[in-house]
Amino acid sequence: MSKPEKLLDKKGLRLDGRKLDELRPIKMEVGVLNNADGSAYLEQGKNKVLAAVYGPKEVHPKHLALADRAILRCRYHMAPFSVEERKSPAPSRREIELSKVIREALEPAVFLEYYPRTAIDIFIEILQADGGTRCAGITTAALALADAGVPMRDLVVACAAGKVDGKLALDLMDLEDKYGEADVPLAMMPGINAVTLLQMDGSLTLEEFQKAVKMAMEGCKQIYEMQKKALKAKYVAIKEEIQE
Amino acid sequence: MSKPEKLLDKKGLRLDGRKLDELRPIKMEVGVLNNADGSAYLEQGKNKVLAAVYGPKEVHPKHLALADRAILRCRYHMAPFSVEERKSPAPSRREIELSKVIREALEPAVFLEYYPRTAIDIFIEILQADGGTRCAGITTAALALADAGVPMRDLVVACAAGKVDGKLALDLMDLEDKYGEADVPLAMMPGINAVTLLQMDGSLTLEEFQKAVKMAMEGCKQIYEMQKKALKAKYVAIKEEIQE
Amino acid sequence: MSKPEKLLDKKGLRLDGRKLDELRPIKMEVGVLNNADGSAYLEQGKNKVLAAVYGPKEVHPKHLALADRAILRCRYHMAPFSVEERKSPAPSRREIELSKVIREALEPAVFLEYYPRTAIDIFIEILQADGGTRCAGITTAALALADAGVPMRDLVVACAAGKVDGKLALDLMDLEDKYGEADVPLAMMPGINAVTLLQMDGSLTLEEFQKAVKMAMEGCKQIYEMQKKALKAKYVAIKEEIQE
Amino acid sequence: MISSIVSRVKQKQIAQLIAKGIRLDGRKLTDYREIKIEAGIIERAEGSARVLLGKTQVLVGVKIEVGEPFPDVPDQGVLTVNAELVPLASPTFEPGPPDENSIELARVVDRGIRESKAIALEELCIKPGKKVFIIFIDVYVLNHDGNLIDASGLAALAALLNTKMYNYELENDEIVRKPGYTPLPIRNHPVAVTFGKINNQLVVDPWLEEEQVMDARLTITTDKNENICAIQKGGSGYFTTQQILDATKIAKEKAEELRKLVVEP
Amino acid sequence: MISSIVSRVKQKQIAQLIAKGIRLDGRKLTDYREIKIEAGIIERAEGSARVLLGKTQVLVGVKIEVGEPFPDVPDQGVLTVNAELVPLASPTFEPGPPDENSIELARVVDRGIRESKAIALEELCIKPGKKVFIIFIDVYVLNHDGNLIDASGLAALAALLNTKMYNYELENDEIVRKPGYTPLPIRNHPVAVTFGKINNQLVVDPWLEEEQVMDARLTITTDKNENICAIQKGGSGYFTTQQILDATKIAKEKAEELRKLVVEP
Amino acid sequence: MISSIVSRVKQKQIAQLIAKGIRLDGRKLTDYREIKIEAGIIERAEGSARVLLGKTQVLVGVKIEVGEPFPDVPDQGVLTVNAELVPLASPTFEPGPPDENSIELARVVDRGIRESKAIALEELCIKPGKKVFIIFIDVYVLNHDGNLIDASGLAALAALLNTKMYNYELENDEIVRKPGYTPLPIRNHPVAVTFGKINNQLVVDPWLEEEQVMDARLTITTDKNENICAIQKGGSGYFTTQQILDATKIAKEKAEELRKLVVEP
Repeated sequence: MSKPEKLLDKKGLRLDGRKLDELRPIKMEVGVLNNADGSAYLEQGKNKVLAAVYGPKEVHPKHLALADRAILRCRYHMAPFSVEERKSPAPSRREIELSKVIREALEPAVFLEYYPRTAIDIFIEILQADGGTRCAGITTAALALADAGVPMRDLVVACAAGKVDGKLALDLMDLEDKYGEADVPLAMMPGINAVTLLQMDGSLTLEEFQKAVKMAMEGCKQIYEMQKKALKAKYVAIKEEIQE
Repeated sequence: MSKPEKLLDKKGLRLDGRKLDELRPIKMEVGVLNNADGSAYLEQGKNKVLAAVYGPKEVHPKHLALADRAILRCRYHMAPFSVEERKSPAPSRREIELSKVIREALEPAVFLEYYPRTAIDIFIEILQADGGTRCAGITTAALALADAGVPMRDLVVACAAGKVDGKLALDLMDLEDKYGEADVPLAMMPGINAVTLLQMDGSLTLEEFQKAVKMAMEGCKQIYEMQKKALKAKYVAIKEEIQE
Repeated sequence: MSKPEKLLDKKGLRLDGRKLDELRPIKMEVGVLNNADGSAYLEQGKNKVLAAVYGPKEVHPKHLALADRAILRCRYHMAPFSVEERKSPAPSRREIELSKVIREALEPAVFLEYYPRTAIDIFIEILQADGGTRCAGITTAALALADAGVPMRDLVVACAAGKVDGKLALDLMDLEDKYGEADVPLAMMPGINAVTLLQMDGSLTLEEFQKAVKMAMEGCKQIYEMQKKALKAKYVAIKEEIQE
Repeated sequence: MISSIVSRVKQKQIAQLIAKGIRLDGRKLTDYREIKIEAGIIERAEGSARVLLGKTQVLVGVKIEVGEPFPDVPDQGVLTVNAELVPLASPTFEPGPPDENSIELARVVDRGIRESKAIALEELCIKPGKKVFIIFIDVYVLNHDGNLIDASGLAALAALLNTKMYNYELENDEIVRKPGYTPLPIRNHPVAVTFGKINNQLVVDPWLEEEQVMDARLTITTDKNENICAIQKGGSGYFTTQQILDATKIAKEKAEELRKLVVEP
Repeated sequence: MISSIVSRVKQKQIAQLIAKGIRLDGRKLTDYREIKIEAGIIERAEGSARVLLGKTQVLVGVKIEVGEPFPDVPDQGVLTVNAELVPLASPTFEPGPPDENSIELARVVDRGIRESKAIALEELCIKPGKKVFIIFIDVYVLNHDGNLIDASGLAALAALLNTKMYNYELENDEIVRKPGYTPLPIRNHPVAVTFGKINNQLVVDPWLEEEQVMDARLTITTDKNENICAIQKGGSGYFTTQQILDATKIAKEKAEELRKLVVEP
Repeated sequence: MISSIVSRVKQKQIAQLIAKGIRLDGRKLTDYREIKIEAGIIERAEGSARVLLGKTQVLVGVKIEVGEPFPDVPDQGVLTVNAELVPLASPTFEPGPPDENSIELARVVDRGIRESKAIALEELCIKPGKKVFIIFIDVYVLNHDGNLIDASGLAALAALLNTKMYNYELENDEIVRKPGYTPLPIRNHPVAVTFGKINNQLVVDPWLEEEQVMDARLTITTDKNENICAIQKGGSGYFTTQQILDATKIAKEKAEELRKLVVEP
């Protein structure tokens, strides 16, 4: 994908026709895989993300287990065909860093102390990538954790804001991320105003950054409502199944 | 080695002068290595193959051991100088696949249940390769297992049949394998008519395939007799040594 | 660095102005790192070497521990920026060999039997390399072992002699090592006349070799005095600290 | 491959049913599970397809890049098949480099495509000896409920049939993209049919519960001309000659049924 | 991140002190430890610097080589940052390939330099699409006593400012060295300021004892124009919005102080 | 390197015998075990040889390929020595990448060949800076009964002397094979002689039982001009100066004997 001349048109609309503070279309589904203890699927624009949770389960080797709580492990991984140039399936340095920050974004939400000496594994697979996959991964993984019945303080939800052609914009897609001026991915537990992931790259004044954080949080809150709806949909479906 | 014009001459003889249903010259020797619990050496045409067996022995790490039987492990490996272009000594994907199918070809023969909580290791080294090394490896490994005193239902023996210049042929050598139309490697326990390895690549009609299987089995039976002779030779030698 | 026309000038002096039997300027300091149980820093010409010792400590996994003595482990490692062309931080074959011979040069000095079931780790980092880093590494590691309070038969000290432009010379620097005729690195415990490392490459007559060994030993003895002084300096410093 | 008491009970149960020609999930011995094929679901990939075989779920993506040919076939494109048993698909899959199971899976899928000459590799040469197209087929197992080989083979074929290449011209040996796309030249349609041997009987399309108790596995890949192009025996048991011959016949019939699902949907 | 009883006691002690605005080592909440910077200590490297931040000790070496540019930016030099947590620096560091901690460290240092456009990469192109200079920044941690990010970032900046490139001319597309050296073109001065959150309060420059008990970590990198160019949250806790905004303001001030130590010493 | 009681008994026994100048297998202190050398046994390799040193068995294959020279010696061929301690040779060898023992073995063999200038690498240049011949020497240990270094060194020398290169001409910088073969240009004949130190005495050619109880190992490689070209001390013990000087003299004599077995058989 080569660089577009402009990221905003005359009316201030974005390449895909969105307004500056508008999210991409989002679709979520909970409980999509059979073997996992919990799972979820999410589409956000062209991003397609699958997450699965296994656990709480035994830890091997045993000396890695903790006496007073579960260990949370996380792997963020991109399918080789998820991006423009085929990606080697071996984990890249970027994937290793993202696995770490995603784990640390989810960890504050989980009551790990309920399951001493166990492990909870989160696997995130990016099937198609179009910018903002770490945020999409967190949103999806939180649903999978809930689906697995792992007790949490709140759902974790993530969204980025950034700056394109001089304006702050919500939920950047790949071209905006690549050719824009800044990107601020943020994850939070909206119920308790806790920011659990925050990264930034690019260039922003303090004032712009402050606004970008606010914008990302607004995006998070919208997605949070969708998360709750998706979870409800699954349990309604189960209920109907039982009543049939 | 470039492509020969023809694989069969006017008389229907093959590049090395063999008839279609003729095996390459085969030489076997049992008990050729000192440190191994069992070992064997085989030459089949230009193939030179060495196999060693260690075990039954303790398993490390212990959690890999099975309570009701031994685990069988197998490594098929080619020496760097065994082929036209030097091969890196790191195991290739091909070697990993062949290690698996060879293990699964030998496993049906071994009374693994006699040795719970142990491991039996089979190491096959291809010192020189000229087509059909997986079959040669199985034939050699079975001798090494017998030499190690591992109890078996029957010896396992392997041989390929294939199609060259439109004709079915036994025991393909490298050029025939590479430029022929199909290759069907097969391993069996002749005493109980049990096929323990079967692979195929190329293109055969059902009828041709049926004939190829029969041809490969005939080859197996001939090699089986040689295996028994080689084992006997070793024990006669030992007996003589004792009587001296 | 391209090849110099000559390694010795008309007066028989070397590229850095040294006489044939002259060591490079050497600086040592003991106890330079906080986390290690023992540490030392050495400059020998342009070589800059840091060594740290951790242990005696528990062994993981446990089955590697020995019932009657400690295991000694050693890693010799070069910083990527220590040499002319950036070196990949992954251990090279050269570094793996040197780690082994350095461990075996230090092992004769350590009373390993005092600490059964434990491990002692030696880490040597070459921050800048200018020839003779294995010797400099041994000299530094011995100081770090002493600083860690590991009981030893004697200090180990190392120095090379070699042949440049037809003459035997002490303590070769990189250009002399690369373009000279031979290099003989040697480590010893001077107190008990025990040679604990000896390597050689190049070409020497038996007589030349004999002289080179003697020359290297003389170099060792000079450096040995510096080692003792450096250790004393540290304990004087501690004593003063306590008395303050 | 099964040790615990619980498993032995299930093993016995499965075996007894099969002796009567019935399977635990109600299928007949030569029935496949329900199959769903969706092609073109990954827009970023040049080709893609997802196959649901019962609860087994496999996604295949095809990527095309420019690279060097192998020295011994300088005028042919390169085919590369890779399989990832990603850990979200099963509690038995571990993260890490491909193990023997994923390598075998990739190589069996590769063999079917390569030996049937499904892709006209000779049409994928850009400049002989220097530049050719490389076709990457990535098999991504998303849920493992048995018979990964057949599901992966079907998904690979569906993805290949769905693959588009951009048009180009050569200018000074450099590729210059032109408007439009052409389908990848596909000449054959290999289809794998896998058998499990349980209690000395063959069952088609073994699912996970059957795989856990079966003695051996046999995969027979046939092409659209009804020739066999690839075979793979797996597992620690054996087959009789008769079983092999029976299997080839059933495989031919079943492959024909499956092929229709992919080729003329 | 702490389980034993001893640690809990220390955790409590640290937390109680911080509630009073005091730290275990006597610093105020926004104080850095003593900082020493020595540049140019590795003559073999094109640039180098050692930073002592209290007892934390980091050595950075810069090497320059000639290589190929990335295809999407054919006219720019390449920046590569690598961090080694060598085992002599801490009992918790293991020999082996980079783990998630050293990768994160390298990438956060990289981001500060890259996003602030500290190096004029466009001036490091030799022949567009073919040959450019590659800048290797190797972060070597020699003693770990906490806050490796700020120490590494400072050492990297000091090393870059100390870096010299040889002069050259192009003859037939080959580099021919000419006498003399030129400084690496450095355009900006990113400085990272890291906060620990302990007992719901922010402390600047957490040392090892504090890192072991803190809930979360926040690093804010600002450039010489007072813009933010990189942020990284770490650790298993969270921050409130207010804490984040407070941190950005403190980071700006602190970065200015630190920048003076490197840029105008 | 030995802990168990049984081993200590054997250790004592070996040591006591050696004090009397006798060895467990009846040899004198400076005797080699029986040596058999077979050259040319791997037809696929450009050169090969198998050496039996008592029950120690080593196979060496030489392969020649075309590749790029090292930048600092653009007009010389490349020598690469690799050693595989394949697991069929000993219960102590593990499958996997080369460990420190196989790397040391390869590097000691390499040093003897390289430092004695045994191969005329300058004659293996095809096009300076671009194309040279690469000589791969692969040491393959088939049975380990002690003193792998001497056996491997002998096998490598025998294989090199047995190596044939195809004739060629250069046409447009491409190699065109011509009929016939030429021997590899071998200029020197390095031979390694290894000593074990047991009970403070030197023994030549230690076998496995001796290796298990010896304190240290010393290998001295001399060339056909009686110069020393490589030395390697191994093991966790030490040598006195006198022992080293004694060893060099014995090594010279023994090497002469061994050299005759390879060079003029």
